[in-house]
Amino acid sequence: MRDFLIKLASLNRTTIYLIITIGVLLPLVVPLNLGQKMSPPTERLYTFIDTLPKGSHILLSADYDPSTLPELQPMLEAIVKHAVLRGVIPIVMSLYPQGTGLGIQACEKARLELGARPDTDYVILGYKPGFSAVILGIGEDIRKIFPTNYSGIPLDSIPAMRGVKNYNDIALVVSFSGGSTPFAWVTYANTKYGQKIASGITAVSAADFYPYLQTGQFIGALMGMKGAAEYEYQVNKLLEKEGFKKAKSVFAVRGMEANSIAHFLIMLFIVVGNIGYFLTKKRREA
Amino acid sequence: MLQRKIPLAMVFVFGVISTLQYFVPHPLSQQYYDTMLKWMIGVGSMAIFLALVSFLRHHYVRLRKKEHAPYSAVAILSFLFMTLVGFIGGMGPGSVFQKMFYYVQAPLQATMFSLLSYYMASASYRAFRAKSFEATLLLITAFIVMFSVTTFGNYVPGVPKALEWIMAVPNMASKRGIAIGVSLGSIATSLKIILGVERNWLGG
Amino acid sequence: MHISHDPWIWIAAILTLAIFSFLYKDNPFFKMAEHIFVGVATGYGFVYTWNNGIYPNLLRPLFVDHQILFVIPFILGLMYLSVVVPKFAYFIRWPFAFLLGVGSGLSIPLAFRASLVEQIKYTILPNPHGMSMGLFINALLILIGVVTVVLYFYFSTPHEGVMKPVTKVGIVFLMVGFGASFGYTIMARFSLLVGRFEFLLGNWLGVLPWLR
Amino acid sequence: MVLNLIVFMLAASGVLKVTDIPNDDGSRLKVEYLIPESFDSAFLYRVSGDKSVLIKRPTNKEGVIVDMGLSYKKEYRYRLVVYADTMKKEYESALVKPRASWFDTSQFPLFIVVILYTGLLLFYLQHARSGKSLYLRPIAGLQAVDEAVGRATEMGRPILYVPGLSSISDVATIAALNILSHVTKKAGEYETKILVPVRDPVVYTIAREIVKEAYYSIGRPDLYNENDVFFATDSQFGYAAHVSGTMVREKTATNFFLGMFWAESLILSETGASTGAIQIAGTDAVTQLPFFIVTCDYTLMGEELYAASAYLSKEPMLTATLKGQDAMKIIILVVIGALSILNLFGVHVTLGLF
Repeated sequence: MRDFLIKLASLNRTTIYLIITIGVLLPLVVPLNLGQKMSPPTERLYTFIDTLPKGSHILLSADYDPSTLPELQPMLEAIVKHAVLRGVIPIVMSLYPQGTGLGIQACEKARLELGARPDTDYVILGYKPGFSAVILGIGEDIRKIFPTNYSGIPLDSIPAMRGVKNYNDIALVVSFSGGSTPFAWVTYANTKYGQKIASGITAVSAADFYPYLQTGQFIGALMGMKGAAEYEYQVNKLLEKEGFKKAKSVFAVRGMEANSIAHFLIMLFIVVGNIGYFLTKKRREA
Repeated sequence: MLQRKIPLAMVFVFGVISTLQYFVPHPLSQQYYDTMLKWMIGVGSMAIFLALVSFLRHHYVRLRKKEHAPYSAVAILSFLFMTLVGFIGGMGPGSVFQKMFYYVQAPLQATMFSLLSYYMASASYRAFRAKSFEATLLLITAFIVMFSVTTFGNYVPGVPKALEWIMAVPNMASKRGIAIGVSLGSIATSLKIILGVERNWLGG
Repeated sequence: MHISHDPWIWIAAILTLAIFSFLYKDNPFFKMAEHIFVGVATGYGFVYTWNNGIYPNLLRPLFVDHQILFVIPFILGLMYLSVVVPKFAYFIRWPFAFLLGVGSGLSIPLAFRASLVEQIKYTILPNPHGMSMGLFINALLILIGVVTVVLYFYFSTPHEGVMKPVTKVGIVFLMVGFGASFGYTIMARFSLLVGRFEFLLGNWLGVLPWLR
Repeated sequence: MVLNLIVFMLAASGVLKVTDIPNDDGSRLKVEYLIPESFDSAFLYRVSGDKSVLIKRPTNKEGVIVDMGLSYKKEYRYRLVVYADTMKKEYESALVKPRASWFDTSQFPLFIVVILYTGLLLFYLQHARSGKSLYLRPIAGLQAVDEAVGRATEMGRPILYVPGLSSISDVATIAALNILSHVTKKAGEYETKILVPVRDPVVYTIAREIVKEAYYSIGRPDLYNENDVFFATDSQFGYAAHVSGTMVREKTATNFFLGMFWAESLILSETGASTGAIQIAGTDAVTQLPFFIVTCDYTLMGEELYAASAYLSKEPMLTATLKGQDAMKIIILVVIGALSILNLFGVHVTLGLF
């Protein structure tokens, strides 16, 4: 037993790499159906959107480009679907030029899979340059910044935009970003206009966001693939209940299952490595 | 004179003006800033020629060594090909240059990046040993955080809260402490350069 | 299974596998992929630098817009090439001097404002009035952490006497911070690996029906 | 029926008040309006020369707006046109010229801090000139530098020196180049080969000069080989791939990773660990430090990297600036402590900074 453990603690690299490869590949091919319990920041955001009255508006800002797509796109898609199912109107915009296309892509899915009607059930505004100017400008009048939607239809003739003038008429802003853009939203829209802000961020930048969650500057947040998977899973449950089984997406869920397995393998390696270390140390001392 | 005095004077003059620029809101100051940014990019970009000479020489010399020859030949050819299609066909959408970027450079980049997953695993296995007090602390924190970020972490009461606390309090404090020292050190280095105390770049 | 018919996808897939092969050991496939990578990336960098660095910031202002002042950076840039003539090789220090001078100058106030002042601002204890006990204790802990970590990097005194326990606390904060960063980063990195596998299995071999 | 009674009123009426916004580049004016009577609609125009632009349609009786995008070289007048059922009234402000400031007084406290810090460094530099030696506590990673060079010599294998992946505008890169000078001299004394792959073109040109000069200064210009300091490629991961390959093939005995690093840090250091090299790392990138600490033999954390050049050269001028940094640290800690205590008693002091 002892010798076995010591041996286990001296695996070569190739074996480790092989185990990791299998651990990540397996969940992608064979569904594990682990389920995804929401972590508190995800749950706060989900519940907030879930309990909004029908006909409310939320502003979703796709502040990213394709390089962070694997983590952020599933978040945007899941929130758009959730809003549409709940009768909440998502207004999709972007502070990054490439974000427009990603926003359109997410709404297209809601249109094809849930039958959402453009400009009635959702609105796509597109991209406007200038971070702070755009965020501050929406606080005055959204029509000043976006006179039309991305395809050139004036906001005044878009039914879904009726009665939406500024942040007073927007229940929540969610900024999706691989960097610090959500902070800009907090600085300009929250501090100045008291707008409620949530964020969807990559795991790399998430580490810097925790203090702001503690102080409540973000009402909720989706962090990395984990946050995406939790939200996606929850929306999948809702889709099933509402009879849209085909609209379910498992992109983030599968990725997170692979991720969880990998974490467990690494934790196992650490434990095994340390057991071996202490056994050999004892043997040397004895 | 031309060798040392003028470069040192240049560093001093440009350094002082650029520092003061921050405090002057006048449009002329902004204009100085914009111009300097362009000049810096321009001057910096010109270094590419020396770098390319180095790159080509590095691989050219290897053409004479049997074990390196075919690979270095490929490096030189890939470089020439990419440069050629870039200057002739342009960088626009649908160009060969862009295709080469998306289907050759980008996947190589992404795969190299993803090797990190493996290296994280082997580093944890190999080096995370509770050898000392410090090493044990690092190990235990990493272990807790790893567990908390998995799907399973959410099912254990208290774990999500613990994660938030670790990230927001001790983690933040250590980063801030380092950042204060780092910014003092980096400002001091900048000042030393401007004042001419640090002159290794002049060859000691 | 719907294996891809796109030759570009095949190229990308083969190169992906060649890089992965380095995990086993260094081999001709990796070496080839590595050299293609280096060559293509350097070519990309050159074309990019020319189109976004040299042309718009030196050549166009000087030769197209006739902004005569741009003669200065142009000459400074040419001075790099002075190394070709050993006698004048020292002229290469001029562009260094320019870049270091402007770069250092611009960075000083920014470093003060963005790094130093901001970090200090959020370390100072807030007024506890109307604050929950938990949040206040956290703020206090952050203060203690920052102070001890800064003192850990104090070079003028050895870590003895009073400094010994203080720096020890500093190390505790440092190590917990490093452990947290390490543990937290794993998720981000494996998300990338998952992305590569999805490319191989989905886009190339076409065996993942859920990948749309 | 509309009478269209037009009434002109001038600035003296106090309806329109235009003031310059201080501490800016002269592109903004503050316009305050207070409309004395109730109205149906109102229009606020900016007039410069014979050009008039509508800037706002006020809905409330009073308000303040900041008019932006102006030029400090021009003069502006504001005109408010008010319609109230049968009346049209026009108010006009005096001519105002926005002022471009030469000093931002709101940044004055920061300016003082810059001066203070510069003064401290100069004070210690002066002190160093008087020839007194200054104490610095030992740093483990730095004491290991010479030993690591020696090891490569014993094994008869080359040294790898990575001066970070960033540009010269990163202070970490400058620090790394300073240490490179020292390491090259040591390696030169033992006639051990040192490989310096570089990612940034400018850094490449400087690194090349530094290595050349270092050999020259120990009287061994013959040891300089043009191909030992080389530009690898400017792609982050292309660089990582090439340097990983180099480590494995050249079997480098000692690896230095000093400077600014991003995600590639672990690729380099873990590959190096797999070849059994002794590794010394140092970076101010907080996010990469954990990976170096776990995989390298010695790691210079944060500002220890900058301090290295003072430590290794033992040059009193450089040591002196370290003393200046330490003094500034104490000042900062005192400020943090004092303001925290004041806050506890409900006295909020910002010093114009925080």
